[in-house]
Amino acid sequence: MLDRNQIAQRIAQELQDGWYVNLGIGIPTLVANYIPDGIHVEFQSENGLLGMGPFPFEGEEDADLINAGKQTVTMQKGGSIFDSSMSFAMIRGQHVQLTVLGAMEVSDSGDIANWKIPGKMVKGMGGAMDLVASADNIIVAMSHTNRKGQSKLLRQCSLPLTGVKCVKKVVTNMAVLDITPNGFQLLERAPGVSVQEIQAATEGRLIIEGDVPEMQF
Amino acid sequence: MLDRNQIAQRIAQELQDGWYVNLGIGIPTLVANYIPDGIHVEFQSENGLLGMGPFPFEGEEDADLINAGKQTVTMQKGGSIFDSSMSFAMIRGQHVQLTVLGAMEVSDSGDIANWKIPGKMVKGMGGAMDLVASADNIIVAMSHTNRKGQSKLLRQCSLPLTGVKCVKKVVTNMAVLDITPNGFQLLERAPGVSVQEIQAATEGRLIIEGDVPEMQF
Amino acid sequence: MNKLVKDAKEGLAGVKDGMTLMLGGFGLCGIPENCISALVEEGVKDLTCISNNAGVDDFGIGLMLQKRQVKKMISSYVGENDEFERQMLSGELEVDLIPQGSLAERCRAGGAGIPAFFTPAGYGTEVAIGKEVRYFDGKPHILESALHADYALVKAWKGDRYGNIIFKGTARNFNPVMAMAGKITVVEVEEIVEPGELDPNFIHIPGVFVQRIFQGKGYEKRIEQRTTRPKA
Amino acid sequence: MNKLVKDAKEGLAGVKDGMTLMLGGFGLCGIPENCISALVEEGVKDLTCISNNAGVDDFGIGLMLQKRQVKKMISSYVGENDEFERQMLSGELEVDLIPQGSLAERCRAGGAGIPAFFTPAGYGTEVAIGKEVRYFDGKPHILESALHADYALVKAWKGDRYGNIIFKGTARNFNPVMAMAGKITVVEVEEIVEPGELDPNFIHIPGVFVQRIFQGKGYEKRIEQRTTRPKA
Repeated sequence: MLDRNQIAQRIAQELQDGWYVNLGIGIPTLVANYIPDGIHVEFQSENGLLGMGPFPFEGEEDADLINAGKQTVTMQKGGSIFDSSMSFAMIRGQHVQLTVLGAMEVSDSGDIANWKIPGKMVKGMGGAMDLVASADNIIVAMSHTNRKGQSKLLRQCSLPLTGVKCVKKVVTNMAVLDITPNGFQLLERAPGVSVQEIQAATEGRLIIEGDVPEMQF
Repeated sequence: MLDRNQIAQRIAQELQDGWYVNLGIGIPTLVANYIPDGIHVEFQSENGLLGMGPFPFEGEEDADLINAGKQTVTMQKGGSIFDSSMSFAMIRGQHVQLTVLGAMEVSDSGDIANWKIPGKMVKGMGGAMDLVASADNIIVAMSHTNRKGQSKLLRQCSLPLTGVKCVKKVVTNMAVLDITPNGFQLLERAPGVSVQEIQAATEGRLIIEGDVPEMQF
Repeated sequence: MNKLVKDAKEGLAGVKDGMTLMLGGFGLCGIPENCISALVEEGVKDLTCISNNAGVDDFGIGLMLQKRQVKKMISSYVGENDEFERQMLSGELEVDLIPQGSLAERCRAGGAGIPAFFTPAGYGTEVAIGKEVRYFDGKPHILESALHADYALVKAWKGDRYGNIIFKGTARNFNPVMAMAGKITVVEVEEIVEPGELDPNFIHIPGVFVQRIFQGKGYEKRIEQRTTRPKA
Repeated sequence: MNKLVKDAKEGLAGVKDGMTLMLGGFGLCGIPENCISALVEEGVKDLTCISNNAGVDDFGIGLMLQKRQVKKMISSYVGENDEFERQMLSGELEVDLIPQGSLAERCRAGGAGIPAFFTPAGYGTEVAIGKEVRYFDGKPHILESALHADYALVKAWKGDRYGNIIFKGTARNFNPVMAMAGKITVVEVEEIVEPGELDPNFIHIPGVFVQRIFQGKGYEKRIEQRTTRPKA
């Protein structure tokens, strides 16, 4: 089973040179730590920042420079600042090549639920609905099962949806899967995890074709 | 009868301190020469300029600073530059208090025709349709009759419309008129012009109440 | 052309119970601190507040929530606020949650005279309930409407008495679109400059959108999530 | 991240007969002079050109009209061009006239993923023919759709190899919204600067919208209406 950092590391292998990328809160944020050599990507933060850099050195925090998680950040050379409508013009207009975000549930047709649990305090969707409805390329980073051991890769989402038929790929602690018209296509297994284990942890339709290789790091 | 400059001068009396104003090509442009003492207004040019100043001194023309008539202009202190979508956000969003423009015909319900004559080369409406559809306060500056002596203040426009029920006031070489639900209300006469002459030159419904004063300059 | 007022109190003259306000800011970054303090002091209530977030318990809009001044919040994300949660769960506070991009675009639309537009965001979710759906290029979109406010409370970096303003860093966020959408837009800045000092090519929001402007004071600029890395 | 190309020819690689192009500029102010020259040289034809104006007989898009490269113009105002008039009246050239504000907003919408929006402009005129009408707040509006282009040809003042650009004076006009709306956006600038030289707070169009950028040369910047006043 992968840990959070390994999930991020595997997702980072998907990055292509010259891409603009929006990373959600949680595991997705860690992707920035594993950019492959020779690949240059720019990070977009939906609160109005392109070319986001690492956290500032202690004592150099700027209250006027934060990311979408409200954390103090820095800017890279060649970055830019803009207002919220321009930020979502980029997102909605599909100028950002990749969005990585977490999820509570993903269905085998690409639906995603990640903002609301009935009966619990609802904090809001933030920019997630715009991101999933707009991006051409959405990768979900999450654990394969929830704390009760139940699958998060479902035939149909049980929680209120964030977006419909939008997720393209899921990277979990157990597997890499594409969303296809016929369900989750199993592409890679986490080191030491068997196809049978993945099958058992996947409630949605799972397509297994030929030998499924282990992930390479 | 007023000349072009006097029409402009009469319209300038309508200006109020602090207004943002868009002036069309022709007579409206001349309004800028007659701003009353103690009144400060800002001129918006729809190609992307607020705080438009007079023409530049000879030799100081800047190809990158023109007005909507493509003439070289200058900027006032406190002016600003913006793109075309922002410019029409101002106009459509009713942040510009007054639009003055010319017309070929105005109807007594406030319709305006000023962009197209069937059978003649059509140059286009430019920003006129946005301006008339958006502004709360539209004054038309024009001659009362055309070259053939026919009234330009009509019951209904005969030419293709630029906008519907939008003109609030008309200032011609003969009169100042408000558009009311019942037609053109005659407010003022040009010096030496009689109510009878105005009536004869007005094809649309004309409301004459009490004594109609002469314009004061 | 002098839009300069003395302070937040003068800037907010005319704000009444039951009005709709827009408040700029993302989290605590770029919020109109002086205006919020003045609202709390004045005690105006039953407000509808349009703001991406609702502050924290003891700062930002949280201060207004503590005094029960807010009837309804229109936001995209409202975490990090216990009193907010209490009022919401008890039904004292009405909450309308809107996707962040739709919120920004609806404010801009309000300022730009666009009454409604189609967006893909929220299709197939509860956000779309009761909204018109239409397909463009085979993709479903929902119709969203413009937002307006009686007052827009905006925090900028510098501005002049014509109302021209510029922002700094990500404190820009929702401030420009809200400045466009207010019937009365009140701007607080860190520094008032003379007309002409701001380069006309680089003014973020032209003065035409602004009705009142004042120099704020005592900015706390609280940081919500102080994240750093050690010096190498 | 290097979007720098050598010149207009390299910038326009892939432009084919029958494509839709957007060209920035208002009159002759802020037009992509180098790109237009390269298009004329390459001889690509049957183009649909979205541009507020169509140049004059011997400059700007007028040069392309002379070589019969344009099948259709989508503009708000097309005067000052005899050859244009001749082609239009003879039916060689198709012309779609659009209110200037709708043209700008339709370009922005194309770039911003808004497929359609309501505007009051053109209601009750021939512009509204065949378009949906809807009332908001008692006022009639028509539904306008987004514009897109295979290539957007943009003239900016300065830019860096990330594609960040800034504009000067009223040469800005339609350039920013068209930069947003191009599938491939090609920018010509008067000066290429190093990344970081442009203040990130004051970049007009972030590089994310730009695919190719080059330093133009030999700018004529012709003035259409030279108006002056005598020195006092």
